[in-house]
Amino acid sequence: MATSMASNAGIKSRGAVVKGKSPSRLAFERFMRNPLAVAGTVILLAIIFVTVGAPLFTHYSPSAMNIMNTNAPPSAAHPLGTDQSGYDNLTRLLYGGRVDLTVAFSAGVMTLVIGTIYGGISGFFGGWIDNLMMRFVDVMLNFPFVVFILFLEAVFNTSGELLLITVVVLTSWPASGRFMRGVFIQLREQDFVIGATTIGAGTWRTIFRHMLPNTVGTLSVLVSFAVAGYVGLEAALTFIGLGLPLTVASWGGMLSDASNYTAMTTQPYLWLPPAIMIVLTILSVNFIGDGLRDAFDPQMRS
Amino acid sequence: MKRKKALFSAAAVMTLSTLFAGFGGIGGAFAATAHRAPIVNGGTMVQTFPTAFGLNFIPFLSTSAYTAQATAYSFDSILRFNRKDQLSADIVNKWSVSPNKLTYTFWINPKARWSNGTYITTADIKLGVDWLLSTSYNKTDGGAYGYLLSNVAGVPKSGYLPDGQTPSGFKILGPREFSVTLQQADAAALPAGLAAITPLPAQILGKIPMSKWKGSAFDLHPWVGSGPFITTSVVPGQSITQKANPYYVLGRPHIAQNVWKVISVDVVNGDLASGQVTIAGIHAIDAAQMKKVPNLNLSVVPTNGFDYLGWRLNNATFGSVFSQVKFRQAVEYALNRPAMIKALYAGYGTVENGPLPPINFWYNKALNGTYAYNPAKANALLNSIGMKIKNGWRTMPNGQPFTPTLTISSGNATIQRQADFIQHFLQAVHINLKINPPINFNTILNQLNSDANGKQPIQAFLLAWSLSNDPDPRGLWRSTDNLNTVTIDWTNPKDPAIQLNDKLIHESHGMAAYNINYRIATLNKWQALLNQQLPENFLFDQSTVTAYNKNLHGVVFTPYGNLDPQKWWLSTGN
Amino acid sequence: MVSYVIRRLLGLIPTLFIITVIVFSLMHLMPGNAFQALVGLNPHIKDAAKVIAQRMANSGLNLSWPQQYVNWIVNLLHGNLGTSFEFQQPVTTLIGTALPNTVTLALTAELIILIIGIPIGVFQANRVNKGFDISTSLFAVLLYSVPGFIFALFLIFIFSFTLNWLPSMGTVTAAVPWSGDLGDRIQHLILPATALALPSVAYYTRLMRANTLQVFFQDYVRTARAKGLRSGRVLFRHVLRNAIIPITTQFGFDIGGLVGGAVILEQIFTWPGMGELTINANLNRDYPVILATTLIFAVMVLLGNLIADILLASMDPRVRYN
Amino acid sequence: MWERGRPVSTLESDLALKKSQGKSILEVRNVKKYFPIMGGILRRTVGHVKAVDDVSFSLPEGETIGLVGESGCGKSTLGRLIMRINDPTAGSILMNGRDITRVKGGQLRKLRHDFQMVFQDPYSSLNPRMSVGSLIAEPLIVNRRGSRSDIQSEVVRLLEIVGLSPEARLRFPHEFSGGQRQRIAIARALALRPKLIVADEAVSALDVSIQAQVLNLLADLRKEFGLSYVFISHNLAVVKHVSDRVAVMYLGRLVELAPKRQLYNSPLHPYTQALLSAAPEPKRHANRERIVLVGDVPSPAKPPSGCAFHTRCPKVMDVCRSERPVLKEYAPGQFTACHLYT
Repeated sequence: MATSMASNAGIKSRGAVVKGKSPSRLAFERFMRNPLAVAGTVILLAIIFVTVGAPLFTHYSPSAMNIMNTNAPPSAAHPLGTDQSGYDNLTRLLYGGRVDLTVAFSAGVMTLVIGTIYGGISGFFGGWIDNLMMRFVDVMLNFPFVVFILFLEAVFNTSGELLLITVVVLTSWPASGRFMRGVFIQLREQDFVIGATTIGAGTWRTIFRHMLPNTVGTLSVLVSFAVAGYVGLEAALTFIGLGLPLTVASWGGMLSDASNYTAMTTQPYLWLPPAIMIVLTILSVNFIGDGLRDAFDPQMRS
Repeated sequence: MKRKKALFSAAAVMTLSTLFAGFGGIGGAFAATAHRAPIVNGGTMVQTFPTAFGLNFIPFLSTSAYTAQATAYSFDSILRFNRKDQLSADIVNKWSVSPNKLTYTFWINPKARWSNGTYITTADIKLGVDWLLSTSYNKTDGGAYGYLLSNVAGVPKSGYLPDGQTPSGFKILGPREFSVTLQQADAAALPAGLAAITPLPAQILGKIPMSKWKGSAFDLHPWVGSGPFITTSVVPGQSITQKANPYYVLGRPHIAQNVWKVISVDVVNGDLASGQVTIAGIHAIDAAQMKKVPNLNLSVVPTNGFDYLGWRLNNATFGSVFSQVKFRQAVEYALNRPAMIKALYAGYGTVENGPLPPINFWYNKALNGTYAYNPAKANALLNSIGMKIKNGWRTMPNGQPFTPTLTISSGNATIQRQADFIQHFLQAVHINLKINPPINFNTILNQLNSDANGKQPIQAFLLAWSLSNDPDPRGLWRSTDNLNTVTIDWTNPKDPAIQLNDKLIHESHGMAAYNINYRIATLNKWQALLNQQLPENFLFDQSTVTAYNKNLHGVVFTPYGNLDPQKWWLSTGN
Repeated sequence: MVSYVIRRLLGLIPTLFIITVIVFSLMHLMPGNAFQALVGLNPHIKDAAKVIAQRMANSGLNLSWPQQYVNWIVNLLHGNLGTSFEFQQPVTTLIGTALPNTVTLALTAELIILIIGIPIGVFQANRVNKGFDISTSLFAVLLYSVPGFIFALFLIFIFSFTLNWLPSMGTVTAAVPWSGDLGDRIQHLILPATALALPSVAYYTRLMRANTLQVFFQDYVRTARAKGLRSGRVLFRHVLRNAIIPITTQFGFDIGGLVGGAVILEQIFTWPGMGELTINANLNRDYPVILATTLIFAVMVLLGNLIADILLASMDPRVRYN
Repeated sequence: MWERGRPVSTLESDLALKKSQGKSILEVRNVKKYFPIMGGILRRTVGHVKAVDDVSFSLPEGETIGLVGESGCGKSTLGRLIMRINDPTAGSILMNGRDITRVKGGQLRKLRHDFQMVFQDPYSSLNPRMSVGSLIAEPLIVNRRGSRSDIQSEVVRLLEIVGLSPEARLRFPHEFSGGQRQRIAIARALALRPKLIVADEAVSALDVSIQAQVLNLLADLRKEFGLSYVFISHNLAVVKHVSDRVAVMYLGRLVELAPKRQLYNSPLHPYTQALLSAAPEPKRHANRERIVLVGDVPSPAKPPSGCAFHTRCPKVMDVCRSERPVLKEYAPGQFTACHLYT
């Protein structure tokens, strides 16, 4: 008698077996229908392409200084001129992007990984574990960035990309940890997670099979916004002298070099390109982030 | 916008002989700006500090160089250095020295008055002396100038006396006459110490215990002074406003108001162009662009200082190479310093081959042209000490790889570029110099300070000194000097060259040095020694480029600063 | 309510305690100290090591860390934050001049954010997917994507360097009769506050638009519309009141964030606030100032969060003090 | 601060238990669930929300008990307590005569084979990122029931049982309607061959026509697999459709427990009467008196003294305000807690 109902309530067979579209697949399709998100992706890929493939676009090496040709205005040989060390500015711009993107992406991913693990443990187990872990997050959230970066610089006797990534991650994970805790607490109360327990799934299965896959949307949105934020942060820190060494090619560094009255008013070729690259990168990543959010959470779309 | 790091600055000293002999090595070389129009009184001029200033304005108290600059406008010392870099009359207009060179007698200018009109007396001088030697002053962090009077008779070894106690060497001989007796004769005693005695207003500060001076109302805002401009208001972190002192001993200033404003070096050019700032130092690299600004004049004067590349001679890893004179000479030949000056300072700088800049009166002209850029000679020298080339890079004489590292401070792009260039040129002679990521300046100091065993990570470093009026090598160059240990490391007492160095320095300020020719000869010998030994690799001296509004006249630009503000004036209209 | 606030305030204490302990330890693990820079390089101090030791003793730096920390806490409870090594001023004096500047800047920025961000967001939602909405939304993303310091550079370039309309630095004009007048101060505030506010304006606009849209589709709004209420009335009576709740929370969180964000802009605008004080103190190992600025930043952030929670609780009857 | 007055006698619940016949699949004994309320500066416990306050009943094998009451009366909490999703504050739950109240960890996981749950919202009870096939297979995989191919064929069988085609296993929950999803959820619950299913508002999120289909499916499955149900719903009509006995809850307490027919035809408790009069019942006589309850449901944090219902009861007496009524049998098999009948 149970089978008799198949005709009116079940999905009718359409001959060949049709495989369903997974939510990720659907999200991807929605993403690809969003013109801004696609534009953002294209721009970002283009930026990655020109930075990673920098040697294809310039035959200068980023470390080939020409002390006899410093502060040169734009010319055919140097479309953006040369800097005070005689480096080709276009070359520095392209190679500098590598540094910016490396810092932003690795810091973004690491922050999220740490945040997810920390927030996941805190949110899933709750109780005193959660309480203790969140108190620690409170402390870290209020921890002064400047103290941290100067401390690490002084103690490890170094500065550079690795230190910058470390500092960014050390100061940013608490926020993502707290956020992910909220996500996990919300998930923990979802019927399908409770349901997983009632069918006898263990803790780890519940976390990895049921909870984590359902954070993918949130995570990808968070990563994209984090990356956008860190591109700006790297530039800002380098700009005020707390980030990368000034001779390392980076967009923040180039901007910092050119951020004085004389350069700004008379040499726009020095500061406009890095400023545009920074803004363009952040903009494209933000478009992607928006697109991801709309794709994963279609109800939010207006 | 960026953090600009102040370079090391060391107070060096000027000897007496200049004064009496009347030699003016540089006088006239940096003439005052021409003025044909009649002088106008009044107006406001704006000068700048690149970063925030300290808030203690009692003389000698602040450790901030900017505060000291503002304080110097409000309080004159008894004698001043004129545009020829000679000591000349200020609050004191007459002085004499006893035949044994131990007692100096001074007479206060009868016209010397405080800005409120009362006359400056020996009581004010005494207060200034007591202050420099007081426990309160010397026990605070600002007490860095107690040494100025440490040679005065009656000053204990500790260098200070109880508050208000006057040393036996200081005697009041009348309301306008006093004398100072020294413990030992010293050719540099007057310019190195006594000239800096600064009268303090006994009518005000005499009524407050010295222990309460710091942070007192007068300290935060000194409303009475003896200098050309008296502070009228202080906005912490932003500006100090000063008005002309009508009773200034050297004549009432033409300009009615002087403002010191904190303006970042990156913005200052714009404010100069718009006229919001009257006079300010600018980056040499911007000079060409600033020259085009219609309402600005530029002045370029050499600075009395030097940049250098230091090596830790006691370094555990590579010290055996660093301490070889021929290695350091090879480095000196390997560096194309004129090219570096052109790239770093748009050509506004001077190559230096010794511890004194060529503009200095005491400079040994025989040093000119030594160590011209010559990579072949550098290679020959390196070969001669057994540094063979293996896989393109030179090795230690024992065949070990030679990979010294250079440590530089963060936050200063110019220093980092300098390092880049040095690396570039040393690579050309097959020296594989690596540049460490820049680190905090304080960390560098700390590591240099505690490097007795050569185990600290610093192997080579870039630093700069700015000297003041007289190049007394004491304090920095003697093997026993603390600063030598820290920042030069040329201290091995068994090295005959170092023994000679110490002997020459000692002779340059002894009794015999009261003879100017003797002193010149000694200092020349000393410079030649350092030129040959190169305890460090002397690089160059960056010129000071000052931009100022065309309506500002009468400024005296010298390597020691812009002098005689009381004679500056502002024309109206533009 | 009162007990909630008191409880939250008491809850701040352990957090602050731990933060200061960590900062205290880090500070002392940093190589170098203030006196080495001040004394170590004076060529005329004969026995620098001894003098440094003496100075350290005078400042209590020769004691063990726990003892130093206890001393600091005891002094703090007496309202004494110590004396800056670098400036030779009581730290309270330094903070007293720096903090109001930073707070003024942050609050002005906050005001700009609210005045511009909320109405635009609401109007966007009201005309959703129309020309105004799409163009301003795009513009908002653009604004949001420009880091504050790049804004600052553009603003200085345009309004100070090129047009010469507004000052690019400081809080007052020096040496003019109107120095420090309200108008003078406002003139100086405009550029830094705008640079600080603009990225957040974009963020608030987006947030407000999303909130408003969300509320639009709630049943009670549909009901209100169905009852035939005019759309303006629906907007203000029903939508705004509910859509503004998350904004309020964000507002509180931002107080701390803006103060932190001001650090970079203060450098650019030579704004004599906490940022400059903090960075200088850290570079110069000015321990008392480092501790005090850390404490104040932490208190600002924590208070901001507290205010956010209280606002949220008082505006949304569903949230009560748990 | 547990209880202001005397401790509540367990007598009445014992009575209720004794009356149940046959072998009990589930026994709920004096179960309480109190959630602490924190307050004051030191965040001490200042009171409790008594979500479930001393509830007892038993469920014979193969029978369905319906739990009804307004939202917030504690019926869902009771369901979760039975499922051991939450732990009771006091009392015990017996499954097949075995006390499972304190069982934890692996042992509990093994016991869970016997009782499964169907949730209210089929949209949130199925992991959206798993295909239907893996959702239904999961209980089998987790509990290692057979080889991969065994499990696959079992999944197909389960899909057929709940009336879905085998192709459905390749699809994702979002591709199905609410009713279909609830069938998937039922298939998943059935996978382990449980003896008891707690259905928490299992059909209330569905359209009325679909409700009937799902209810029929549940009824069919009960016959086919000998299932017992705890059927939680606020909908009296639905409960009537599926239940053998019905328990009415008010503010965490049982106010009436009776066989279906008796409860619907001659409710004793004024609250039950009010509920029934408010429920739309097409078959009822049109002239039936309609009892309208006045006032709000009191907060479970501060339940009224005596009979919790006295604040809204149309037949309130003085004794109701002070004395708590005890659940007693007033008609055969029909228990109620009301002073009207003492």
